[in-house]
Amino acid sequence: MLVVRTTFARALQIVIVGLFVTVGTNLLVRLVPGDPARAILGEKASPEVVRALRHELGLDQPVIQQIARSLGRLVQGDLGTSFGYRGQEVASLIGPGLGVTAGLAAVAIALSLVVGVPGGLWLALVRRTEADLIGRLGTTVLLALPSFMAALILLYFVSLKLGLAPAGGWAGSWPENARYVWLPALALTTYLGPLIARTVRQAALDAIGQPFVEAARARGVPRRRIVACHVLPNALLPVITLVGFNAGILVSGAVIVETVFAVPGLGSRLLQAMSTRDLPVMQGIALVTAVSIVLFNLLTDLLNIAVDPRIRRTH
Amino acid sequence: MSTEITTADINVPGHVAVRRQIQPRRIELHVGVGLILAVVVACLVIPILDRTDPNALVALPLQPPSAEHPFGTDMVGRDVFIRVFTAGRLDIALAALGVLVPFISGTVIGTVVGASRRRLVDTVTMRLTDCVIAFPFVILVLVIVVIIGADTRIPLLPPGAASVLVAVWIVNWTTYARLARARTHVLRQEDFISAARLLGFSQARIVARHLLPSVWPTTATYAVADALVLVSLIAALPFLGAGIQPPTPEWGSIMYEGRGFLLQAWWISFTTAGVLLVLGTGVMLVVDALVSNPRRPRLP
Amino acid sequence: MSMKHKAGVLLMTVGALLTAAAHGNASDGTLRIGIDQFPTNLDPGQNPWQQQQAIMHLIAGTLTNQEPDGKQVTMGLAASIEPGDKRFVVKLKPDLKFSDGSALTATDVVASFNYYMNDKTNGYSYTFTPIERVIATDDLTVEFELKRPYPSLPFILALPSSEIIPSESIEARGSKDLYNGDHPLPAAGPFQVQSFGQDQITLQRNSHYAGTQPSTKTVIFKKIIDPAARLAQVQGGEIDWADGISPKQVGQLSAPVEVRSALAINGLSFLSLNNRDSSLLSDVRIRKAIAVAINRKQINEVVHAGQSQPALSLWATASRYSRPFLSADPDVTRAKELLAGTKCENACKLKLITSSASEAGGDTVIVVQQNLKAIGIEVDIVKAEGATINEWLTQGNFDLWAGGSFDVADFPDGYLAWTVGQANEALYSGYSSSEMNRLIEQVNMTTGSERDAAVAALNALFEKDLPLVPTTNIVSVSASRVPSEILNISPTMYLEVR
Amino acid sequence: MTEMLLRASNIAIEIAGLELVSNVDLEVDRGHSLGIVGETGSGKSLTCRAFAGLLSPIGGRISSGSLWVGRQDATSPDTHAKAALYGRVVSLVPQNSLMALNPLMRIGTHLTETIKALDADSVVQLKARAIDLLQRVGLPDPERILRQYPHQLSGGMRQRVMIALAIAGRPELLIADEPTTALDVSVQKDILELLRRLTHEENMALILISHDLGVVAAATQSVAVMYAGMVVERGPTDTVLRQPRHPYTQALLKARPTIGHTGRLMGIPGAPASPDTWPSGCRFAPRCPHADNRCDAKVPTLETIGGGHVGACHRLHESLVLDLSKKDLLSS
Repeated sequence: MLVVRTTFARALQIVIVGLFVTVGTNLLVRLVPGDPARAILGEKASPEVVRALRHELGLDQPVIQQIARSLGRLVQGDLGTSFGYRGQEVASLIGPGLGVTAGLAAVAIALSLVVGVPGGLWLALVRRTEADLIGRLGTTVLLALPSFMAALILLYFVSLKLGLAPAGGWAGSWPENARYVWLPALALTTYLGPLIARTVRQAALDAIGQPFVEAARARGVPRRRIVACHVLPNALLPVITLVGFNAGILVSGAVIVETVFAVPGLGSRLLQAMSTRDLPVMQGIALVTAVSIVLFNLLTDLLNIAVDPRIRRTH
Repeated sequence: MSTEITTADINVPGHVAVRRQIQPRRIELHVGVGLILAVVVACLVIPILDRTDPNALVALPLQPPSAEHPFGTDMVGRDVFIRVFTAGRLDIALAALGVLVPFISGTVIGTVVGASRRRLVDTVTMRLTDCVIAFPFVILVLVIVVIIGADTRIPLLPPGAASVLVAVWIVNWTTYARLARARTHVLRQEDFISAARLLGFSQARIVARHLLPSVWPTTATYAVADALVLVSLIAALPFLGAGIQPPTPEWGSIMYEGRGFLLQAWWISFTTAGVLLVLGTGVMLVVDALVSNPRRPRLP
Repeated sequence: MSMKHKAGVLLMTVGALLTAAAHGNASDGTLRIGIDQFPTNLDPGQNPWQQQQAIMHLIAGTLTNQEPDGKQVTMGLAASIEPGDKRFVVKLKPDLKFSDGSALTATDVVASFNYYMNDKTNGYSYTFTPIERVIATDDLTVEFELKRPYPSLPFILALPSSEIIPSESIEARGSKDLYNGDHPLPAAGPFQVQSFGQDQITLQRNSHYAGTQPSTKTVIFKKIIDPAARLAQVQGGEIDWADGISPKQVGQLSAPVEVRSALAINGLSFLSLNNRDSSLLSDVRIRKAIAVAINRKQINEVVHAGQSQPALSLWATASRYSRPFLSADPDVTRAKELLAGTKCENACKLKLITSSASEAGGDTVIVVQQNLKAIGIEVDIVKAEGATINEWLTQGNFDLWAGGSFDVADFPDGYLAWTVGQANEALYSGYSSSEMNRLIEQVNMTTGSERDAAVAALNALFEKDLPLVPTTNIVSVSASRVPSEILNISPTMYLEVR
Repeated sequence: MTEMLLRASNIAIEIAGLELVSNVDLEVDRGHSLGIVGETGSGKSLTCRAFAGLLSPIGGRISSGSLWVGRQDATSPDTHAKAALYGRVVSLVPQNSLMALNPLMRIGTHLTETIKALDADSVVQLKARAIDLLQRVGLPDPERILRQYPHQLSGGMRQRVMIALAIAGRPELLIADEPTTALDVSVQKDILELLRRLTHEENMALILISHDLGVVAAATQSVAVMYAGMVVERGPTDTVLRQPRHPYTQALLKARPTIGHTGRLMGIPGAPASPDTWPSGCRFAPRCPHADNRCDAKVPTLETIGGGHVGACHRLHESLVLDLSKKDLLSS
């Protein structure tokens, strides 16, 4: 069936992407200047000590062998052990960070939908009025605003000036995180929200222009019901694809916003791994993120299949 | 009721209707281009008119905007005004370079792959773009930036520029390739391409003379939006410890350096942000105008 | 009333409610400290970095303790130390216990030092090289047999890298580091680890601690990499102490947050110069011209907001070894005279590298660039992140590096090794002088007036060779919501928690 | 007694300041069926939009004349009263049934929402009423169809659904806008038959818009021929098609292929004029083989020919009758 086929196609993509990312990061990180052993031991360690650690970490082996080894481990579902946190599983190190970033992204998506869908619908209904003009200009300006800038502005006004939110940080557990998550999520919403609003507006206008809306109107279906049952569902369809398409951008945005708000997500893991040249962790983060993005795309595929009866038929 | 009849009835006075459709788009286009030009011209002209070294310590640190220093001074006493507009040259140049190469390579690759009748070529290219797209962009950029390092230089560009550009070139061609391929697949169905095929034109000639001229406007529209994404990305990299490194004036690094002084010297980050926002709004308006749909009926 | 307005009011209400739920502060005996780097483990043999040492300092039970002023050490786990030329006899206090209640005896001391001395990957191995072996003569007595005179040993014994840990833990050590969170290592310092994470480390008062119990019950270290974020959080009450903020940012602090700053007793910011033949700076005249052209006052004002002091000798201003010979003001004329006849007489170009992680370094290079412009030297600033900088330094791929060096107390061994000594030579500056090495050895092995004479000779040689250009003292500026009696930063750059 | 259901007196329709339909006079009585024919762009669909109250979505308005639907002045600004009109008194069967159904909504939901909106009495037995409607339009297995989505039905079935939706409010006048254009010929006939049957059974009036004279001939009692925004000929379907008096109607008939016709098909020379280039005189004049000076100078008005047959041509009373055999046309 279609669901099975879609899942299979995405699963295949995960395998290909996993292979690509593993080999790619392995090759890339070998090119990175800066010695992991030196980064771990500090500048005060003697060259012999550094050599000893390089041997212990397996860094003195040929690159091909190292790639083969990490692929071999990966097949068994093992991301390897960290250089920095020696002896610790990479998976256990990046798991919490992934959870934080996923949580932040989820709240941002939810906020964006809450703001963007009604907003876009409203803009479509008031089109060609001053409100529409201001609304469209607003979304244009917000889209032109990079998320780190939005984060800075929010930090400045909401946290520092108004004291309405903590100036960053993280509680570490839900629901306590709610206090901390909403402002960084809002910063991400400044990008995704307007994007959704514009998509919904455009799709709603498309829907309003469709004969079925006019037909419903002509047979006396009340305006409210037309908006809720005819225009809105059709306007929501492209939003699913849009959110799926933006998963990668959202992760990247989250990584940046995390640094501004000191949220301990994948971003801070990544930066730390970069600075300490913790290759297995870097590789793990790249892999986990890539796979998450593909999985997220699978989710949107399935959602699309679930809500659009036409897809089920045509494929 | 039907769109055909409606549009037939409305569009009989064809150009009247069309004129009305274009009106709002023209305004967006004009305002957008105006905003972009304003920033570009300012970036070109201001560093010529005011020959202050953007790295010179001209006044006390953290001075608020004044007649002498319209955007105030930064945390070491440099003139933010001159820095912002000097930075603009670099950022705009980088965005242009960063867009141009993937635009050309991606469009050509996508068109060739789209026109190709060999499944394998298509599959391999598309899987490759899958991988590059799924690879988190920021991570890839960070890694490439570190590999290429601040030490590799492109003539005329500051340290760090090479790494950013190469990273962007490696990643961004994929989107253009996908767009071009999709467009080519549509065009392939059309009569003039079939006609060219039947006339026995070579594949290369069909791609170069028939497909590319119809494909590039699609990718070019995307390129405009992409340029803005790129400016934002370049400006975001300092927040990740990468990108164009200070003291080279660059919008992102100015804002990044200023972020620690929001409460006592908002002007460092926010004047820069303002200029970037003007440019960004201009680009968005132009994109809007380029892709905007014709007017549609209102919900009664 | 527009929908937008209503939404705004709603947002503000939600925000206010959420903020009202803010949690506790220092009054309940909990200190929350924001720092930028975390140790990846708390194995005393594996923690070379400064911030890691700051945390270790609160946990480690050491034979001696550092005084906050950095000038001397007092007894810690040791009841007495009988120094000798090549043998130190250490008597332990009776009835010492680790935080888990088990007894701490001479066996543990010997096991600890054997572990440190034999571990090839120990970043502090250089502190142990003068030690021949450590033996226990009875339960409370430990003898350090030395290869050469080592008068700084009492200072070394105070370092967290000389922490005494249980011998059972060392024996049980597998492939993993000791102390990686799952099984906190029993410690004999004022605090013990309660939890160890990548973003938060929680310490708890150690009831078995032999010294004075701190009044603080819990210390929470939070990893906040961005200094601006640390500042924002201490101002917002999320943390009680923001470690290492930019001195220029203190203008943004408002009560109850206060500035805490400390000048390092034994630390200096300097321009490290590439003395290798490959660099223009192998010419001592150019090195001296740079030293004269640098405006140290300006660096202090612009970079450190006047919180530091110009550095006028090889040593920190507060160090007992300091002999100022440089000027705080630049002397362009003199610098140009020095350049006469060199390759930089008319113009030359130097590559100045600095770590993107160091804000102070980043600002210093801007001033340096302007200062050297005045004497016709063009400075090409290249920033890169730490690991890359390290690589360039070891390869000699630079002319100038905005760096620094410091040691936790006013003793010369480590500091000299990393500024003008062989360690430095091996790593980056390429400065190699057998005379200097001989003098360093002399300083390290002597005490009293003998050491004073050796230091004077060393200072003179430094002035002549000038392998590096001192700029300012190292200053640490923090922001705090708690009284300095409870938490403060000392000239040793350690956080002192009471 | 005949009851007037719709009366358009001299109405003009304007979009964006441009008059696209002028001087249209039409009437429909209860139980009566009227066909409107014309080329694309003749204003027939716009006129029918006006009747169905659908001008405002495309930015159009009735700029002059009066339009009465039932006992309501449809040009009055009383939106409330007008809302009660559409779907209940007048109902529309749109042309493209695929586009006119919400692709994400089941057929059943389409029906129930319409019943809820139009037929308060049936709300308690929504499903029964929905099934009843589907049965009336001759759809087999209505239970299954209720659960299906529009794309799962064939074109003919969808058009039947559209008709079911249109009659859900028990309207007195059904407007069918090119209801058969998108359908196979065999299905066209069924739909026309269905419309004829329904109007008969429910005593509904019918306005049938088509560019196909055959469709109109088969299903209507009277016919109006439109050209360039004006009604050029009107009368009982039989009369108009057998004895067309206006040169345009004649040309239309000639342009139609008929079985057994062996000669060349006669096209209408030239292209339909566009509103901003409409000639000041007779709008058909530039394409009319019989045009003379009068035609360029003055707009002809509708003149009575007899038996309800009217035409707008300066040479209406001259002998222009073409020799056409319409037998096959009328019986198709």
